[in-house]
Amino acid sequence: MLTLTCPCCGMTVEETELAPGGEAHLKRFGPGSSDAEFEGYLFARKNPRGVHFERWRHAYGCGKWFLAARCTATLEVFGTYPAQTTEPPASIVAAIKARRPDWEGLK
Amino acid sequence: MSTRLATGGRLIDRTKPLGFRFNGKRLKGFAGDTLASALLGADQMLVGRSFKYHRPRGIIASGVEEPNALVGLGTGARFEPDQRTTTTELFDGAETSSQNHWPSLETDIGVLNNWAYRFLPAGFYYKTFMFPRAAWKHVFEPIVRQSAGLGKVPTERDADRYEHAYAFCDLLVVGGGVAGLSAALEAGRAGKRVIVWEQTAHWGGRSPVDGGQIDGMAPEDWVAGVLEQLAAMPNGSLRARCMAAGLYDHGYVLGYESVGDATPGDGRPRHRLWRVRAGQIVTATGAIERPLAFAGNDVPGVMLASAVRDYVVNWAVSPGDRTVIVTNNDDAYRTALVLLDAGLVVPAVLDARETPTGELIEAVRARGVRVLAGRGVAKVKGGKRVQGVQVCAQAGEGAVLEEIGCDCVAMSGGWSPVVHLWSHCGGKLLWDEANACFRPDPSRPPTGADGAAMVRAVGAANGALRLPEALADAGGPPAVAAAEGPMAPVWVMPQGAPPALRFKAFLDYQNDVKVSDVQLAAREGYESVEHTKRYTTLGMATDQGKLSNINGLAILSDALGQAIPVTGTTTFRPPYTPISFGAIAGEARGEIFQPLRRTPMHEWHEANGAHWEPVGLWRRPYSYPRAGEGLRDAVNREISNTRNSLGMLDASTLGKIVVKGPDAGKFLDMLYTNMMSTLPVGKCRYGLMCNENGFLMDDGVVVRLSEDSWLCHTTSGGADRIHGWMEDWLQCEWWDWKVYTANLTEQFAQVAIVGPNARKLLEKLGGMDVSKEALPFMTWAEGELGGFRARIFRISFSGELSYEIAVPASEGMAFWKACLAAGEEFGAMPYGTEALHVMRAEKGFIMIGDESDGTVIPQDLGLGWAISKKKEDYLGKRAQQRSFMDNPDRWQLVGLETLDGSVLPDGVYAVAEGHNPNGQRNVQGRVTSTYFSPTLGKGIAMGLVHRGPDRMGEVLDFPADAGKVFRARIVDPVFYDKDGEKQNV
Amino acid sequence: MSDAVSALEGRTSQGFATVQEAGLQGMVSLRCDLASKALAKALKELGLSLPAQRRVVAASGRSALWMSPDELLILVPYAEAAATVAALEKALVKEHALVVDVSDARAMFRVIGEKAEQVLTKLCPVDFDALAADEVRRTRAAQVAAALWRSDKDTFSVVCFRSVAGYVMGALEHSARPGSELVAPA
Amino acid sequence: MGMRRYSAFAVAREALRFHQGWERAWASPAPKKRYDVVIVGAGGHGLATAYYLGKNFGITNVAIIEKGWLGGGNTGRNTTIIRSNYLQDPSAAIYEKARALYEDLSQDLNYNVMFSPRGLLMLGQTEHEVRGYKRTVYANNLQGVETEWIGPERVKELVPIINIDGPRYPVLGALYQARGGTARHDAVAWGYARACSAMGMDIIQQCEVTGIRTAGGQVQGVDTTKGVIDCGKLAIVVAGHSSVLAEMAGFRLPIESLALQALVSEPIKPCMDVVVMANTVHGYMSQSDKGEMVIGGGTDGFNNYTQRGSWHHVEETVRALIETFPMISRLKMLRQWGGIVDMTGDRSPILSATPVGNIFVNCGWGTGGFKSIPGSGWAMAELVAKGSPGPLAAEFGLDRFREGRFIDESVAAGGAP
Repeated sequence: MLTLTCPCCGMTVEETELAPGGEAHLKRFGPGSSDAEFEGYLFARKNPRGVHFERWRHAYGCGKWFLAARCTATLEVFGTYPAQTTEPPASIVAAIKARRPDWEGLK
Repeated sequence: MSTRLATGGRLIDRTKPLGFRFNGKRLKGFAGDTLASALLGADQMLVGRSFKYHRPRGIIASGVEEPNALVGLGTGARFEPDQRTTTTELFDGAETSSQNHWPSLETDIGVLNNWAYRFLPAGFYYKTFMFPRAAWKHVFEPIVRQSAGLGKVPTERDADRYEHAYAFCDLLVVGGGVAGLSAALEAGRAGKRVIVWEQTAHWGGRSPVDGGQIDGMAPEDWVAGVLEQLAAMPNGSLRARCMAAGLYDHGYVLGYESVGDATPGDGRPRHRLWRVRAGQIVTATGAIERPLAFAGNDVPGVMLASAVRDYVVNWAVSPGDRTVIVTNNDDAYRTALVLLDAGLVVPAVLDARETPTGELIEAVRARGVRVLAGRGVAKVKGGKRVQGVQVCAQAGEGAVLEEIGCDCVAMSGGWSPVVHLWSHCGGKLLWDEANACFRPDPSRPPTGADGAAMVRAVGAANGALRLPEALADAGGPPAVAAAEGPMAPVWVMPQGAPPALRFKAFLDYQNDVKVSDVQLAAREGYESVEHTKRYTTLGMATDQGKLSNINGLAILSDALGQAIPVTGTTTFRPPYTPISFGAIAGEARGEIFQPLRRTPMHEWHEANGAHWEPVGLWRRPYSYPRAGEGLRDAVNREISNTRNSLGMLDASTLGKIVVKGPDAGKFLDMLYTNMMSTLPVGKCRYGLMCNENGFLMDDGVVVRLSEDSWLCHTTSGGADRIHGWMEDWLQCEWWDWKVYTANLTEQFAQVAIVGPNARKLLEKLGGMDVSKEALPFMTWAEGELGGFRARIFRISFSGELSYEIAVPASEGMAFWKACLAAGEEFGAMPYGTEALHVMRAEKGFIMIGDESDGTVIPQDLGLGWAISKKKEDYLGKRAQQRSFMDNPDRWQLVGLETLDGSVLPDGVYAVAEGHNPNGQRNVQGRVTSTYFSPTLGKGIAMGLVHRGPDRMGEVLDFPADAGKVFRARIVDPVFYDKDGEKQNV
Repeated sequence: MSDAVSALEGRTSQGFATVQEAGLQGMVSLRCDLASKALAKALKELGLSLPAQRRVVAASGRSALWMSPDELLILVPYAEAAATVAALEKALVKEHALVVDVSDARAMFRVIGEKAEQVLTKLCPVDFDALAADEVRRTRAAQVAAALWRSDKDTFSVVCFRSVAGYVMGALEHSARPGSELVAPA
Repeated sequence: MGMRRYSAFAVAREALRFHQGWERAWASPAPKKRYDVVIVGAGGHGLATAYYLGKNFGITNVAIIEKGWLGGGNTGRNTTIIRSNYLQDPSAAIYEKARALYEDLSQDLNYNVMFSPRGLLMLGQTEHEVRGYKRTVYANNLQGVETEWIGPERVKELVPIINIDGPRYPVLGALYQARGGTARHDAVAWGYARACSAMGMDIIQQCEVTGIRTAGGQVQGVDTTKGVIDCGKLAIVVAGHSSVLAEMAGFRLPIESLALQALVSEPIKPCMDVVVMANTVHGYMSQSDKGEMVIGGGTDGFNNYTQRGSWHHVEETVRALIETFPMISRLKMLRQWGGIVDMTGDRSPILSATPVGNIFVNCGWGTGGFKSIPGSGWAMAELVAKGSPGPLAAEFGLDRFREGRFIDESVAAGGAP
């Protein structure tokens, strides 16, 4: 039963107030993209055992989507950040590195 | 026999006698008793039968670890099976009954005596019952099931209520013994918000029974003082009768509070389930004494040494006149002293150690008790009650040295810290050689959201088993207790017990797992501790192995020739002890089992005989059958009335989402397959939404409200989902687009006025021009209609002249009634969802969830006209270009008409020639919607058929039930008013 | 207008705290750039000011509640709602903004009494010790979304969607049943 | 190595000597340098794959390597439901193959897996659900899967403890598969393991794969905690850990690993002889031979490798089941646990070749893994042995995601196990 801090309203809330939204930082491919690109966008999932970036919506609160960096093996949360970005901000990357020195970065 | 002593009993109130029944027999106890102490006090040692062999079993423990003494408690709507007597507080009038026997507890024909159960060792059922094949299901399994099981089956709806509660704290202390209270006091003084839970009704844990001194005081006095201090702290909270059931990620702990168990029917909740979020958790959960494995260690009267002590001191109950103590450690000698103090007889202490010495041992010797060193039990004599023990050399193979008569055996195999909560969420254990137990490994704790340790174990739960160590470990005051010498890691008696003895030495009492079973598992290669557990069922009974796990592990390790920590432990799973399903469900039952969404007109529907249909969490009237009228007839009447004069539908559940902003048009063009940006203000347009996989996900009419705002109608079940979908794209993909959305579904009550007389009704209400010229099909207007603030949408889902009118929800009921009144002279009559569905099918309109099922794309449904060819992109467009979708060879929407006018069954398939490589009959289509059309007087259907639109007029075979084959012709899906003459008037 | 009724028409229940459906309440949802000067001015006209994150500003029968980084909820008497929408729309006409009347989409409850907090503690995963006096918390009440805040020392206001008003009333009544107080044993 | 037959006679003979003469059920060998086929994962699916490689194709130079203990993953954590009442043809084919193999599995393996075709009901509680299940019945009849639609009275007859006229979701009928049921989950793994071992295959437990060796786009072997093991072919059959293994081999799968939870009550005397699934309220329940009510519900929505799910799902499931079976309210939850299920993009499994030559994957069974074990092993053995799928696996290739050729069961199953 996770707790996450919504960066949009500042509340630390429990999982039942949130809605999970799958892998973060996917790049959308639309018409004009190759079959492989489109398949990758819709289906190829990192699903790592370890550091993972994911989407959450503060569904029972401010209604905003945000992103979280979390370890899927321990459920440790490295940080949360607004959804309006295509890659994790430097502060989040630093927080992960501090806890997981072997982490090779978002691939 | 077991009896109530004339004096003593720190927990009972002799001025308050309580009556209860056991198997119909009237018995007496006192306030403060547990069911177990009251039963023992009334000389009821035999309380149940074991699971597999139906052996007679007695009370063995005094707490949550009790494996045997489970009873059925209560009657009727308050009956509960498998109730643990050692943790149930006695109350006046309690009805209890023993379990798992027939015909009676004393005489159970299911019992298997010593020779027969030889044929049923661990896992015997994996090796037998295989022939003939059908015999397992029809012969063997029913026998196994009937003889297994345990408690009786409750038959009634639970009469009690339950509730949940949340709490937040800096520190949750689990366990109100002296270690827990010490930790709580320290944190409380430091200003932390502290919650302390104690699973029993009493504070102080074992210390008041086991003695010693804390901070110069008797333990009981010290405990009372600390409780007072904690109670006075505004940042402290104490809760007794509350057990920590499970520890979960991010500091989430479940507490199971017994509120009204002992006061049935007083209106309070029976149980309360606490969900605590704690910054830190201290587990001060104490330790549990282990039995020893010797032949006959399950005969009623063989008990844990600490339990014998508890019964004497806490409840003034003597479990037996003559008690032989069997031990591998010093602590059990405390039991001898307690018994002697109570004037009872201790014929001997059998100590497995060769040279036991120490303060407690000397004290016992000084009282004239024989202490037999290096001795063990060869065998317990007796059937339904201990009659004596045969003494042997612990080092030998069981040759009997002497026999000692006794009616109680108090055994102690040492103590195991309660590490369950520590382990629930990933905390690891280490092996403590000195105490022969697993204890929490502080270097591998369970970790929380921040990755740091979230649990600390203190006191006996941390392996600090003796009072002074326990308090020191918990940061408490100095304490003194009798010094103890080292224990010996003895598990089985005697050490060289031959098969015949190991066959009667029980490890898991409830599941009848014996030493020989574990050894058999090891021999057969079930070497992992999890394999052994599952193969033998060791530790899988309702006590979850609290007494048996470590002993079994030790025996497995010995059989495998490896050290215990190499073997490791099984996983500890929540809950710590079983918790009621009622508590888990909490308040969610009956009326508030789930939210029920009501429209503003709900009460009217209910009062007017609506037959309800659940639609998501809403309930919508399916139809309004009149007295004596069948559902089918009611639907037909509603359809005919609507088609011929005037129908009214509560359409309030339709989703209504406003989308506004400079980029709203662009956004809706991405969301819908059609072009919405070009929709003129004042107009309506039917739109389709697909997901990124190209599949149709929702549909509805979009309304252009103003230059920069649109109103999107969604399906009834879809409003929240579609609103979330919109916000997802706006916040996470196109965050620089200037668009705001608002879900206004519940702001408006919406009524559809449908049928040839619809306009007359609106004209009668008055206030707005609803003429064909002023308000043509697919337009809308805003104004005051009959005095109500209204938006009128001239749209139709039935093919009739139709208006959908939205008014503020608070005025919905008044508006509905006003319409009914105004429409009376025109034949106005409400209709439900089924009539709605039939009428839309007559018109060939698709229904999300019927024609679409998550695998259908708009192109399949002949909705190509609603897909803009001009747009470069919309959600789902790229997916629809994939080879399997961009393909004319798909199943596509058609109408279906049976040759004989009958109604095709729901969901039936059209067969094609031959079979596929897996031997399945080939199919070429299926029915998606099928109804009797009262308008046309025959069955009509829609379906998806392979290349259907190219095959008009072909007849397909639909095999249905009992060999009947329906034959239906492929036709145009629009069955009624193809040219739309009725809706465009 | 006189025909307007709230979801439960003011139903009241007396437990160890009083649970009361509060009747018709004007509510206006406002989405815009909260830093906009036009908004500040419009709020001032209503006698209000911009609430800080998760805060409530109340004055003379009106309140402004911070709902999300781009959303406020303005509470006014029910009869004033339409006029408030019009006024705000006018004030924000040059802004990218969405102003909608949601008075009829919601139900409002008051939970009153010394032990009111205990009622909500049974239904909402909220740390009430950490809830500021003027803080609005959007959360979950049992199985539905809700917003709650302290309207005075012993009174909580709770807002939920109108369609589930009966459910919320049922859950509040259940939680307020006499005898089920969350008092710690002495 | 041969295998001494199990029988009632053998048990009786052993009883006379206190069961001192039983042999190991399976050997515990050290790994050899090379195998024709290495299967990663000694769960039900991996062991069944090995068994049918030997039995159907005569391939016995096989190692099954397992990082923990055999049968210790989802095989030992599920709610043991067996059914084949699937809607789509490819699903119905493979699940029915599995179910049919279960019928004779005890005799085939000489190990009683206690397959109990006690009947399985999926309750229809909304009009929409009723339509979906009727459709399934018609599809099943053409697929050779015996199911029927039964009315509420018959439901009550089969399940006396059910509340069929609940005010909220009355039972409108049920999709009934009379020969669906349950089996003893551990026994399935143990029976296959014993049979594989008897064929000379090596089951290597406590051996974790740490890398996959490839050359020229072809698999060469695996690095393990017990050294390098070379192989001709590699089958990855590791359910929730599929993505981790795929990453080692350099490709990605359409898989998310999610926690799924189950729980049991304390044992009571027999009161429910069938399996009941109530998908509208997201709960399902059966009674084990020990008497425990075995209960499962929905999955968490976020990626998780901890085998611990979120508590609120248990609450949701239990309250739904109390509504359906009011008498369980006063039973107690004895034990709850979680497993990691592998959910694909269309919620149907993958049996497929991969971008790396001679690596094959069998995964994505999600919540449906246990019931499919024999059929999955049968089809996977054919895929591995021949290098291309037979008819049972043909539709379950990875290529379907690129083509948009989904096998979507959600319409009928609603995420049911």
